Amino acid sequence: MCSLRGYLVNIKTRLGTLELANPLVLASGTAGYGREIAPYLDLNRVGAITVKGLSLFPCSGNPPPRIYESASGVLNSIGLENKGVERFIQEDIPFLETLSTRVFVNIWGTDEHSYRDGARTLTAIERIDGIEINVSCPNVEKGGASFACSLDSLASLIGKLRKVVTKTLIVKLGPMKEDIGAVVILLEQLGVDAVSITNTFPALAVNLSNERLFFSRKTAGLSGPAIKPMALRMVYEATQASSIPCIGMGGISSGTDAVEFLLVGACAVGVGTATLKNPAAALEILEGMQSWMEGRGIERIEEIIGKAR
Amino acid sequence: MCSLRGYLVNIKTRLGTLELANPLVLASGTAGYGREIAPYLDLNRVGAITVKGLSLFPCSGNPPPRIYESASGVLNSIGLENKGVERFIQEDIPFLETLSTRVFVNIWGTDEHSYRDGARTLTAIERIDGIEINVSCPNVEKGGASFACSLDSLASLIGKLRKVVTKTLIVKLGPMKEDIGAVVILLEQLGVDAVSITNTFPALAVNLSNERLFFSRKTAGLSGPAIKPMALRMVYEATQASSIPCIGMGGISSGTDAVEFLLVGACAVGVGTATLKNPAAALEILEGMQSWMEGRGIERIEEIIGKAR
Amino acid sequence: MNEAVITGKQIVGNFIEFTCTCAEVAQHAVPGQFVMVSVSPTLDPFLNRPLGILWAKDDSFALLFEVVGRGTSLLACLEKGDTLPVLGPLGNGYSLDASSALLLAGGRGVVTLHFLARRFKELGIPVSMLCGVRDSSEIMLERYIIECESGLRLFCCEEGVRGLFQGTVVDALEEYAALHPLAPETVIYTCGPEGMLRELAMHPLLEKRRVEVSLEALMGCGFGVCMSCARKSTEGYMHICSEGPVCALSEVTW
Amino acid sequence: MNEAVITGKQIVGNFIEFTCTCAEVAQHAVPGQFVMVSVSPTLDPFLNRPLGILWAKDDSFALLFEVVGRGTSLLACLEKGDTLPVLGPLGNGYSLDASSALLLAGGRGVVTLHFLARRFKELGIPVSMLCGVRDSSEIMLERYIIECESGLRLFCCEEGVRGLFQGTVVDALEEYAALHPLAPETVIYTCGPEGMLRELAMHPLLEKRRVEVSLEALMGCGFGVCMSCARKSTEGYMHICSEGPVCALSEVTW
Ligand SMILES: Cc1cc2nc3c(=O)[nH]c(=O)nc-3n(C[C@H](O)[C@H](O)[C@H](O)COP(=O)(O)OP(=O)(O)OC[C@H]3O[C@@H](n4cnc5c(N)ncnc54)[C@H](O)[C@@H]3O)c2cc1C
Ligand SMILES: Cc1cc2nc3c(=O)[nH]c(=O)nc-3n(C[C@H](O)[C@H](O)[C@H](O)COP(=O)(O)OP(=O)(O)OC[C@H]3O[C@@H](n4cnc5c(N)ncnc54)[C@H](O)[C@@H]3O)c2cc1C
Ligand SMILES: Cc1cc2nc3c(=O)[nH]c(=O)nc-3n(C[C@H](O)[C@H](O)[C@H](O)COP(=O)(O)O)c2cc1C
Ligand SMILES: Cc1cc2nc3c(=O)[nH]c(=O)nc-3n(C[C@H](O)[C@H](O)[C@H](O)COP(=O)(O)O)c2cc1C
Ligand code: FES
Ligand code: FES
Repeated sequence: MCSLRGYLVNIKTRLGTLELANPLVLASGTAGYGREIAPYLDLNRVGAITVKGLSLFPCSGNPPPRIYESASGVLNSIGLENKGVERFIQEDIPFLETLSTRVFVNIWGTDEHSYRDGARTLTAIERIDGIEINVSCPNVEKGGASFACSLDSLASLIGKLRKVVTKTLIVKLGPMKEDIGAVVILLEQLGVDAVSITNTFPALAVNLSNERLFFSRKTAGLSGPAIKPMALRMVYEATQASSIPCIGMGGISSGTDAVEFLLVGACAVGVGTATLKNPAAALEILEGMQSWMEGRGIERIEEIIGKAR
Repeated sequence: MCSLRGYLVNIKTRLGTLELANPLVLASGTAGYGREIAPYLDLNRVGAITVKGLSLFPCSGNPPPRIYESASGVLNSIGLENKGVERFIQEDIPFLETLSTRVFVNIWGTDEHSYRDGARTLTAIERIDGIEINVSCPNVEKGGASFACSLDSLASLIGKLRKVVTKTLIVKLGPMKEDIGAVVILLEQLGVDAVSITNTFPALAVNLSNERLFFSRKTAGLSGPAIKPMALRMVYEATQASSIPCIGMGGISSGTDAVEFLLVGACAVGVGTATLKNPAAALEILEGMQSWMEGRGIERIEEIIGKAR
Repeated sequence: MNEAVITGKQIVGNFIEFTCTCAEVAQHAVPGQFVMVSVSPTLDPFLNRPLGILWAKDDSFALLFEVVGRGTSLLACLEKGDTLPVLGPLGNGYSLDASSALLLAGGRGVVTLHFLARRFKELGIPVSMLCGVRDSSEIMLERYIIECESGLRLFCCEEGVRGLFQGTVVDALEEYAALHPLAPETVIYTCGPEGMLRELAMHPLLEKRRVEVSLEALMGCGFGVCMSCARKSTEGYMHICSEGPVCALSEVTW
Repeated sequence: MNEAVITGKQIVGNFIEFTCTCAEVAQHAVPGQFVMVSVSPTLDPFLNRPLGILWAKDDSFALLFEVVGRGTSLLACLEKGDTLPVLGPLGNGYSLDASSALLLAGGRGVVTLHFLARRFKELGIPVSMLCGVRDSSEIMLERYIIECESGLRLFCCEEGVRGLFQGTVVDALEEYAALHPLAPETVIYTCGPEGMLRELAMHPLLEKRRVEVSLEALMGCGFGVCMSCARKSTEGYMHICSEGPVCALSEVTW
């Protein structure tokens, strides 16, 4: 009955010209390359999967420890470990080709060239629907965070990527020095199709047993329910400032959390840390969202996107 | 026995030339003007009390609702309601005069003049040991947040205040656009005695029952355990960049939380939201901190301040 | 914070009643006061929840709460023998200097008025009590109406339920007043949902009378330090936890 | 996630043993695997905790865990009848193709080796088991040593305890090997604290032998998506949850 009722609400959503069957997106870094999560979650039932951040060449990531738990949150310092674009194409694209869901590939580089070369190779793969540019990872020395430090360097990078990316181009933002409104206006002008907001927040943990910093790279990125109120503010401000489609994320762990992001202006929602706790979280969130909408007599998801002002 | 053991650890600390009997400071806005919390907590046992942010003239604050609970955190939009400097001096200083603990007064203004006039009046009150300048409240239109937006405006304000404040001058910082290291270096150069880090983080909540933003001023400030990892990072970066004494705060709710702030470089710690849950929280945190130090055979608090690098 | 020990638990529809032992709270509590209750031993949810005191006697007191959200759901999982950290009693209570009293309760507003009625009964002061609920899911609240010798008790429900007066507390009040004109010295005490209080505030029957109301507000601390619980009053904002929860109905603005 | 129902709880010193019913977990579990256990229904602590499987049979399985921090303290509060959300069984198990086995357990490392010994006993494979603990507070772990017909069982304690071999598992191993030279085909299985594993990795007695080890790491997900559980190995980083927890001792670097 539940699933039958589900069909009463039209939950199709769009990111620019790309249609998603529903607004639930698996966030990058918490769903592996797809195959790892498949035994626990029917990937064809989410709107899209975003694979772990890829770089042109494999990257071994940071030394352990890589994860720390804080109040209602998680700090990670994975350091963007990944198998690189080539191995991903060989090992994972065949599996992803068996799916009907949207596939986004998150990428990062150490300079404009490596971003561009990665993007160029991936945009040629038919199965890939969107390329998400991570300019906000706090966990690697040159993980692109520097690109978000000034509007100029961001414009330069994204301008070049827009030229090579023929798929839906998504830019993933995190907390930045620049005003988020100014950033999304710029990205819209550059022809970016959508933004993902937000990446993790720079944070730090202490190891009380040896009285030293917990992570070898000192700072790490905070995610999970703890950051939700800050992520909501960022999504609100970004969608107020421009009409660029936004995938809202940060601490979503229930159907009503997802509704909140839609209400402040996101047209899709990402689920990250909640997937670590429960691999099927995205589907439970989707169901919770739908039943909230049904309970309110909402027929189409557009009725609530950006309604809370 | 517990209290006897307590005396084995020397927990005296200093903010510049000012000595505190212990590092526990009641943060501004969660201890009223002192009298309100006195029935629940022996004020002479904390290192210092910081009273609710005062402005030159009384301020009625924001319309309700003013508080919202998020995962391990609290959003507040009190809007700096306060009775103004004059009434505070009349109604509360007599009570504060009966105490032996340090008294800090947190102030804010809408322009340089109102800050300066408030500071001038308060610095003349003998009982007041320190004046904490709030340049980081996200909850009022002109609550000083603008002063933290550029190093120039901050320098101009603090330069003027340093001239009139004869007491310990503390600047309270929050999340800012400017690099926190650059800010504390500037403040040190301006002769500021200490900094308090951090104020709340800009955030937002949604009211699901009416599908609107929860707070009338839209954004509100996030505090509580949720923000601790971000606060630790800020304190670490500030105390790495300069040697200005730092009162670290943000989500402290246990003795080991306090220890973590000391380890990353704070020489005193503030307790805010935890006091709302338990008015005696600061004392329990103090005891927890002491017994952690005793368990480790630490004799003086200086042994751990800034040890985690 | 004090540690109260739960000595009894009763499920009353969507409400839970806890009887607790805690001398510090019980011995000082007066009708109209509340406690702040810790709902979780973890860091989430972080804040305490305000709950009115249903009664207090010797070393015991009771709470009656509606399960409405995260905090009250967690509370509802506690069992006999568990400890409940509580802070209180807090706020000011109803004044007890009436020579006769009429209590008007709406929904969970019955909690503090139940305690008040008990106290009046002990003091030998005549008290009548009208209590109303929205629908049949709440009719078990009837048991909290105190029977007094001289006074009337009436339980009403907006939804039609056999054997119950159909209507709101305000309807019942009108009916009642038509039959038993309110004595001039009768003090009115009320607690209930905003809509009901607002209606009472405008009601001609209560005009120029002494009416005490107990208010609710979202609370951060419950003991007067955070200024979260502000509510518009005739003199700017009042703080419900420290200047209330009981105040004169005439002080409230709508 | 599956819902396991706790059907038994036993306090074993600073350890808790839960017997649970959950067919999905129990029917697929093999020795060496673990489950991710939800420790709180609230949002804090947020992540699940990895716990090895002590045994599994029909629709039941058991966990044995040490109370060391926030999560395990919350777990320890659960009682018979409570439900425990679990994900699993996860990771790869020990290989069962030995013709004779020697099990070396340190502390809580006994958990998965207990399951392995049971399985070997069922399979009729000769197994000896040495288990060591730090001090007398852990001697109740002795009950988890499985008695096998042909094999030896030995429980040792670093602290002197009357009637127990005094020393570490490595000391015991040396003593044992001096009396009963290890047959060349005996496969060694081990699980325990880092220090012990490291010592074994360097030990001449185990040189050129097949040694399987079960490792621990801080985990985010437990099912291979987050890359939190990386550990240096001979081929760069290995991920303990998906490429382990059991692997060849020779693959681990120190
Ligand atoms: C002085 C006072 C006395 C009270 N006495 C009782 C009582 O005796 N019995 C009883 O059932 N309830 C009483 N309440 C209301 C009770 O505090 C709330 O129902 C409770 O805090 C909700 O907590 P929650 O976590 O379950 O809900 P949440 O998940 O926090 O919120 C669910 C809903 O409850 C509302 N709510 C949350 N906090 C409060 C609050 N402080 N006051 C009013 N509404 C709130 C929210 O707006 C929301 O609509 C009293 C409130 C006050 C201020
Ligand atoms: C595959 C695997 C199987 C395990 N099986 C068992 C078992 O059968 N019985 C048992 O008692 N314990 C087992 N552990 C360890 C157990 O997971 C941790 O003790 C537990 O997660 C601590 O949770 P906490 O919240 O109580 O501690 P926390 O408060 O999170 O931390 C307390 C201490 O425990 C350490 N710790 C935290 N998480 C882990 C972890 N994932 N692995 C190792 N240490 C950790 C921390 O570094 C810290 O020193 C296993 C761990 C792994 C990886
Ligand atoms: C373990 C982990 C790994 C992550 N890896 C990436 C990554 O590779 N690329 C990226 O853009 N974001 C990465 N993120 C950020 C998430 O995609 C997401 O933006 C963030 O965690 C906030 O959402 P959440 O609170 O739902 O997790 C990672 C997050 C976590 C917790
Ligand atoms: C209800 C409330 C009121 C506050 N009022 C003030 C204030 O008036 N001035 C100020 O500088 N900070 C104010 N703060 C911020 C706190 O002093 C503190 O910096 C912040 O909450 C982080 O610490 P915490 O997590 O321990 O609360 C307030 C915080 C809360 C929760
Ligand atoms: S709730 Fe904090 S002042 Fe009333
Ligand atoms: S714990 Fe997530 S990959 Fe191993």
